[in-house]
Amino acid sequence: MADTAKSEYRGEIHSRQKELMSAWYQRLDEAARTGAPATVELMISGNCVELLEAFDAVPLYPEINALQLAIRHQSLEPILLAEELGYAADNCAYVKADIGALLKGISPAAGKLPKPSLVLCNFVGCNTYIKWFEHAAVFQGSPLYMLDVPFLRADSPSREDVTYVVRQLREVVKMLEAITGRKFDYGRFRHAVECSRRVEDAWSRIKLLAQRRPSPFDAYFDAITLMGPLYVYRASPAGVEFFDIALRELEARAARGEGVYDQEKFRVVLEGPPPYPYFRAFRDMFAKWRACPVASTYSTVGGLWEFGFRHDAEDPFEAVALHMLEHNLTNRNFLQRYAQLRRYVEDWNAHGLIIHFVKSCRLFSAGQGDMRDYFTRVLGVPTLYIESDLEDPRYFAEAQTKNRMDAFFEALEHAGAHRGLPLAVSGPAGPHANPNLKVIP
Amino acid sequence: MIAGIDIGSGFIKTVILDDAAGRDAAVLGRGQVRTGVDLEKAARQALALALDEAALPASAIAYVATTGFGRYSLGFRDIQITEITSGARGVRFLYPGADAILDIGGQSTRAISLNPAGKVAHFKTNDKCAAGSGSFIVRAAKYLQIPLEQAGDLALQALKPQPISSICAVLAESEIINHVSAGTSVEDILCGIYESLADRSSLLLKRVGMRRDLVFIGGVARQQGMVRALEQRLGVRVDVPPHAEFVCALGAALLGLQRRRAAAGASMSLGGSCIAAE
Amino acid sequence: MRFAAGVDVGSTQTKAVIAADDRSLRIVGRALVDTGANVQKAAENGFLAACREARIAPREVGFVVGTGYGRYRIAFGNAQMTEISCHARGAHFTFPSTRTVIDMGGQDAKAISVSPAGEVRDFVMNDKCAAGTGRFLANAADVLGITLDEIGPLSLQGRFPVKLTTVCTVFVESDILSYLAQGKKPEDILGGVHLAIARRTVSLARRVSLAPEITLTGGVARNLGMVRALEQVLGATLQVSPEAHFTGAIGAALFALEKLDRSFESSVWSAESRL
Amino acid sequence: MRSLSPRLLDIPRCVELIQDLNFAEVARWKAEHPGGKAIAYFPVYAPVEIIHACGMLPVGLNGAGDRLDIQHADARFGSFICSIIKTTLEMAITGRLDWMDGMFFSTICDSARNLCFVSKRNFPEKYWDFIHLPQNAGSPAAVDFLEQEYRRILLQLESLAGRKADDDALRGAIRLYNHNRELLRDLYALRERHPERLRTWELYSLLRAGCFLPVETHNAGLEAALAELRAGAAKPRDSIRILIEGSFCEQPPLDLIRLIEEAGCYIVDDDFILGRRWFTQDVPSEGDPIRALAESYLNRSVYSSVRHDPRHPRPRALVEKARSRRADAVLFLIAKFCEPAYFDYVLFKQAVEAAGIPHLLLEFEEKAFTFERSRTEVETFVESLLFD
Ligand SMILES: Nc1ncnc2c1ncn2[C@@H]1O[C@H](COP(=O)(O)OP(=O)(O)O)[C@@H](O)[C@H]1O
Ligand SMILES: Nc1ncnc2c1ncn2[C@@H]1O[C@H](COP(=O)(O)OP(=O)(O)O)[C@@H](O)[C@H]1O
Ligand code: SF4
Ligand code: SF4
Ligand code: SF4
Repeated sequence: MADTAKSEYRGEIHSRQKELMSAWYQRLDEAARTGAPATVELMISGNCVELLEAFDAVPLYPEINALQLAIRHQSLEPILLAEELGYAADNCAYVKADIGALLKGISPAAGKLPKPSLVLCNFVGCNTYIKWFEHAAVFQGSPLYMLDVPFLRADSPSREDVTYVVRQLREVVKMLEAITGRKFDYGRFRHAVECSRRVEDAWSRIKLLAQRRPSPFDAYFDAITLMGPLYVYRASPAGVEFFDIALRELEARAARGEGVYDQEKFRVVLEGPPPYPYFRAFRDMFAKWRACPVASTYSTVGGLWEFGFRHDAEDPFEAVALHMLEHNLTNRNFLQRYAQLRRYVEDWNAHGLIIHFVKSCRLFSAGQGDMRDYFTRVLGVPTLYIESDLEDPRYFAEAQTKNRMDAFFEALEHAGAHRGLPLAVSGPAGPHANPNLKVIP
Repeated sequence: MIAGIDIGSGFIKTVILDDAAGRDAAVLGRGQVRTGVDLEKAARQALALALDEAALPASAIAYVATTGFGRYSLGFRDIQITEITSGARGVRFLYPGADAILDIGGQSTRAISLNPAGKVAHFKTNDKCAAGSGSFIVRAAKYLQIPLEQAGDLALQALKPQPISSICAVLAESEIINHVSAGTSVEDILCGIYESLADRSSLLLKRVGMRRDLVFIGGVARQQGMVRALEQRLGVRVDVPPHAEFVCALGAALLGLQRRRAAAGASMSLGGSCIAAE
Repeated sequence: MRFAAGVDVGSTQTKAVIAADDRSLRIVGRALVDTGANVQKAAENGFLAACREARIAPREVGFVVGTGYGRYRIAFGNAQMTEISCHARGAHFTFPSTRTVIDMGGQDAKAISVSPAGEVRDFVMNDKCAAGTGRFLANAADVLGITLDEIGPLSLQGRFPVKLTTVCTVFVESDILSYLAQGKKPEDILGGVHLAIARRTVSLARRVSLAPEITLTGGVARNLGMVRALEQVLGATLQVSPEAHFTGAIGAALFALEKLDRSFESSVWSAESRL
Repeated sequence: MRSLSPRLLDIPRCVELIQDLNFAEVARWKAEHPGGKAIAYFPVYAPVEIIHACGMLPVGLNGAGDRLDIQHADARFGSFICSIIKTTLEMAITGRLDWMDGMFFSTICDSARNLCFVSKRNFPEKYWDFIHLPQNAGSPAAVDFLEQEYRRILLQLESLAGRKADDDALRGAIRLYNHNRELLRDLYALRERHPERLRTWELYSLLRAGCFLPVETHNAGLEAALAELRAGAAKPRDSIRILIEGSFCEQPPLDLIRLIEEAGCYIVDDDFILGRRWFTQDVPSEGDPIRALAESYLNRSVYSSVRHDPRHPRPRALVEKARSRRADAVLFLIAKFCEPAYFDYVLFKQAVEAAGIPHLLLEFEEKAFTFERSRTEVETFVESLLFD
C-alpha cells in the first residue's frame, strides 16, 4: 500500500541495524561452530547485558528469535511441533515457537544457533520466563541459573530487594568465571555500564522527539527496529555509535519538520506487543488513517528510560540491579503501567489509547479490561481494545481487526479529534497538558 | 446374541453379534435410526431393525452393551462403554495392526492412538464447539442445496478448492454464500470445506501422537471427499471400513461379548469400574 | 428537499433507509430484504424498495452510505462506514440521551458506549462465534418448530427457565431435544435460551461501562422475550424503538446527509471508495 | 452421607462451608472477635502463621466454583484467563468479600499478580499485598531475602492489627499449624492405605473447610474425624489407583472429583489446596520464628508448579510420588488457562512416560456444572486400563 511505504522511514539507521543484527547472528553461528565466544541465553526484560559484556559473552535472546520467525511467517510450524510435545494451545506462543524451533533446528538467521554456555533466567516479572528457561535448559542440556528479581510491589524497590539481586549477580559472576575461564574484569564492567548510559540517553531523546507534531518517530513500529541493537549492543561501543547515528538522523528529520506522516492526523499510544505474524497488515491499518503511534509500553519491556533512569557506572552492580528491579515494564506492577500510559497520553499529546490484547501473554494482557475501564470511564480517553496474538498466526482475524480499527478512527474523526489540537512542545509537558484528556469525576 | 447400541447425537446405530461361534464373532444384523427425543424408544427401533436383518426374535439377545453420548439412557443395558473405548475395540477387530483412529460424528471429532497391544493409548476430543464435526457438512450441504449423500463425491471433482476461514459451523454459512455468489463451483467449495476440516482433525491427531496410517470411522467417513482431504493433509494411508458408522456399535458388542464370556468363565466379575455403578 | 440513503447490508438481512432534510430530519423510506447469496443484489433491492416507499427516484438521492458486513460490496454507494459508528449514530438520533447501545444482529452482538454528543467512546463485539446471536435464536425456533416471531412472546410464559449446558448454536439443538425428552415445556426451554443469551450479551456489554440509558438495536430487538431477558439480567430498562432493526441504516443515512451538507474534506475512506 | 462428628466437623457441614459464598463462618468469627481482622490469601501458599500471630483470621480463598454467575469480572479480565481469577474478582465486585480487611497474593503466575493490583485500584480501602516468594531456592541469598520479606509483612499486619506479634505468638502459631498439617498428613496417609474408607471428595471437603475456620477449630474437627476413620471399615471397590497433579490453585468442582471416583478411580494422592499442606516436615518452633518460616519455605516445601527449586526437579518428584503411592496412573487435572500447570505438564508427561506410567490430561473450569465430556474421558481412561 502506498501509504505504508510513506509511513516507513528508511535511513542509515536501517542499514546499520541490519549490519549489527547480522553480525550478532554471525557471532552466534561462530559460537555454534567453534564453541567460542561464550553465549548466555537471556530474557530481554530488564536484561543484564552489561555483565555479559564484561566477559565478552554474547547474549542469546530467544524472544528475538521467536519474533523473527513470526514476522517471516515461519512461526506456525514450530508452534505445532511444540503442541505435539504437549504444550497447550493456551501456553505463550513465544515459548512454543522457540522450543519448537530449537527441536527442529530452525534458526531465524542464515547461521546456526549455539547451545548456550549458560541459560540465565533473569526472572523479571513474567512467570512464564521461569518455565521457558527451565525447559530451554532441559532441552538444550545447558546449565541454568535462576536470577530471582523481586517483583516491584511498592513504588520502588527496598534495600533488601537490591541486596538480594546484587548478591545473585555476584553468583552469576562466579558462574561466568567458571564457564569462560576468565577472571571478572571490573573495569570492563564499568565501561559497559557507561556505554549503556550513553545509549539510554540517546534512546530517551529519540522517544521524546515523538512529542512533536508531526512526530518524526513511530514509537511502536519503528521502535522495534531500534530494539534489537538496544538489547544486544547496549553495553558496547557499537551500540553507542548506532544510537548516536539514530538520534542525529531523527533530530534532523524533526528539524526539517518531517513526520512519520507529513499530514499526521491522529496520535495514539499503544499498549501491548504487536501481532508479529501480521506486522505489515497491522501497520497498514494505522497508515490508512495516518495515525502515528507516539508512545508504547512494548518498547519499554527491556528498559524504561524516558522517565529518567540511567545506568550509573559509579556503582555498576547496583545500577544493573535497579534496572532489573524497577526500570523496565515487566517488573513494574499493573497500576504503574496505568500511570506510565497516562503520562504518555498526557505528555505525548495523544488522541487515544489502543490496547492490544495478546492471548499468549498474561503478563501484558491479564487485566487489560480493567485498564480499559480506567482509561475510558475514569479518564475519558478514547480507547480501542483488540485481541490477537504476538506469535501465533491462528489468532489474528484481519477483517475483524480492521473493522474495529476503522470504527475507532471513524469515531475520533467524527469527534473532530484531529482538528484544533495544539502543537506539542518539544520538552516534557506538565501534567494534564493534553486537552484531549479529561478526568471524569 | 450380543447387541451393541451406539447412541450418537445424530443417529442410533445397532449391531447384532453372534456369540455362539467359538472365538470368532460375526455381525448378523445392523440397524440405524435418527436420534429422536426419546432415546430409549429410538434405540428399540434401531434394535428392531437389526433384529429384522438378522431374522432373529428379540428374545435372542442375551446381552446389551451401549455406547455413545446416550449410553446411560437405556434401562435395558447390561454394560455401558464410552464411544472411544468401543471405537478403538471395533477398529482393532477390523484392522488388527491399527495405529490411530479418527472418528467424526455429527457433533464430535475424536482422535485416538492405539498402543501396539491395540489398547487406547491417547485420545483427544473436540471442545464445546461444533467446529470441524459432521454437522458442519450437513449445514454446508443445506446452504449449497445438495443432498448430503453426494457431498463427498462432488468434492472429488474440485478443480480449485476454496478454503473456508471461519471455524464456526454457523458463521461459515456467510462465507459459503459469498463463494457461491462469487461464482465458485459447489465442488470447489465442498473441497475447501473438507480441507479445512482435515486441517483441524490433523491437529487432534498430532496431539495423540499418530505415527503411521489412519483408520477413519463415524458417519463422516462415508464421505470420500473427507477421506481424500485427510490423505493429502496427513500424507498417510487412510482406511475406511465398510459400515464405518457402525464401528462403535460393533466395538461395544465385542466388549459386551468379552465381558459376558469372562463372567461366564469366572465366578468373579472382572473390570467393572464404571460398569458396576453403585 | 435533499435526500440521502443508508444501506445496512447485514449477514442476515439488508436494511435500507432514505432520510430527508428540510429544516428537520425525517426518515421517509425504509425497506427490509433478506441478504441471501447475492449481497450486491440485496443491497440494490433494498435501496430501490426504500426509494419506492419514499416516492422518489433513485437519482434524487444525493449520497449513499453503506454499512454492515457487506458494505464494501455495494456498487452504487458513495462511502462506507462501520456498523459501529452507524448504530451509535442511529441510536443517538432516536434516543438522544442514550449512553450505551447494545446491537444484536444475526451473527454478532456488540455494545457501544456513546458520548452525550453521540460519538463512539468505546465498543466491544463478539463475532468469531455464533453463540449468543440472532442465529442462536433462529436455530432454537427451528428445532422447536415455531417461527421467529413466536419465540419471544412464548419465552415470556416460561416460569422455570432451564439452564443450558452450551451456548454453541449447533449443540443447542441437541440440548433442546434432550430437554423436550425430559418433558420440559417449550416456554421454559425458550426462557432458558433467552436468559443464556442475555447473560452472555450483558457480560460482553459490561466491557464498555454500560451507563444508562441503554438502547437495544438490531433485528433481535424485535424479540420481546429477548428485551425482557436482557432487562432482567441488567436490572435496568431498555429503550427499544419500533425502528430498532433499522438503526444501523438510519445512522448511515444520517452520515450520508452530513456528507451532502458539508463539502466534505477528503477523508481516507471516501478516497478509498473511489478505487 | 456419612457423618463424621456431628458436633465438630461432619462432611455435609464441610461441604456447606465450602459452598457458602456469604462466608458466614468468617462473619461469625468477626462477631466473636470485635475489631478482629480477617485476611484472605489467594492460592497457592501464604504464611498463615504470621497472620494468626497478629490475632487475625487467615482465610484461604479458592474461587467460588459454579455457584457464582460471572457478570462483571469477564469485563476486567477477558478471554484466555482462568476461572479463579474471575470468580475471585466477581466475589469482590458483588460485595461478597466485604468482610475482608486485606488480601495476599504471591509469586504464582502473571494473571494472579495482575489481579492483585487491579483489586487494589478497585477497592483502595482494603489492604492488598504481594509477597515475593523466592524462585532461586539454591542461593543462600534467598533465605535472607525471604526473612526480610516476611518481616515486612509482619510489620504491615501489625500496623493493621494495631498490635505487636511477639516471637512467642509466632511460635504458638507455628505449633498450631504444624499440628494441623500433621493431622492432614495422617488423613492423607489413611486414604492412601484405605481409599475405600475415605473418599477423596470427603477428604477434600475436610481439608478445604479449614480455609474458613480458625485453625484450633479445624484441628479439633480433624482429630475427631481421624479417630472415627481409623476405627471404620468399608468394602474395597474395583478401582484403579490414580494420582492427581495440577490442581494446586483453581480447584476442580466437587462434582468432578466425585465423578472421577465414580468412574472407577481411587485417588491416592492429589495436590488440592496445596498451600495448607505446604511443608513436608514441621516448621521449627524453636529459635527465630520468622527465620524458621523463611528457611522452611526454601528447604522443607512440597514440590509445586509454582515454586522453582533447582535442587529438586519436579518431574522426578512426581514419578517418585507415583511410585511411593503405588499409583497405576497419573491424572493431570488442570484448570483451563492455568499456564504454570500447562507448562509443567510437558516435562511431567515426558517423565511419567519414561517411567511407564499411564496418564491422562483432563482440563476443567471451576465454574463448570456439566461434565459429559470429562465423564467420557475418565471412563475411557479407566476402561483402557481395565479392559484388555
Ligand atoms: N448418508 C450419508 N452420507 C454421507 N454422510 C452422512 C450420511 N449420513 C450421515 N452422514 C454424516 O455423518 C454424520 C453423523 O455421523 P455419526 O457417526 O452417525 O454421528 P453421531 O454418532 O454423532 O450420531 C452426519 O453429521 C453427517 O455429516
Ligand atoms: N420478526 C422478528 N422477530 C424476532 N426476531 C427477529 C425478527 N426479525 C429478525 N429477527 C432477528 O434478527 C436477526 C437479524 O438481525 P439483523 O440486525 O438484521 O442482523 P444482520 O445485520 O447481521 O443481518 C435474526 O437472526 C433474528 O434473530
Ligand atoms: S508471557 Fe509475555 S512476557 Fe512472558 S514470555 Fe510470553 S510474551 Fe514474553
Ligand atoms: S464457533 Fe460456532 S460451532 Fe463453535 S461454539 Fe461457536 S457457534 Fe458453536
Ligand atoms: S489457576 Fe493457574 S493461571 Fe489461574 S491463578 Fe491459579 S496459578 Fe494462575
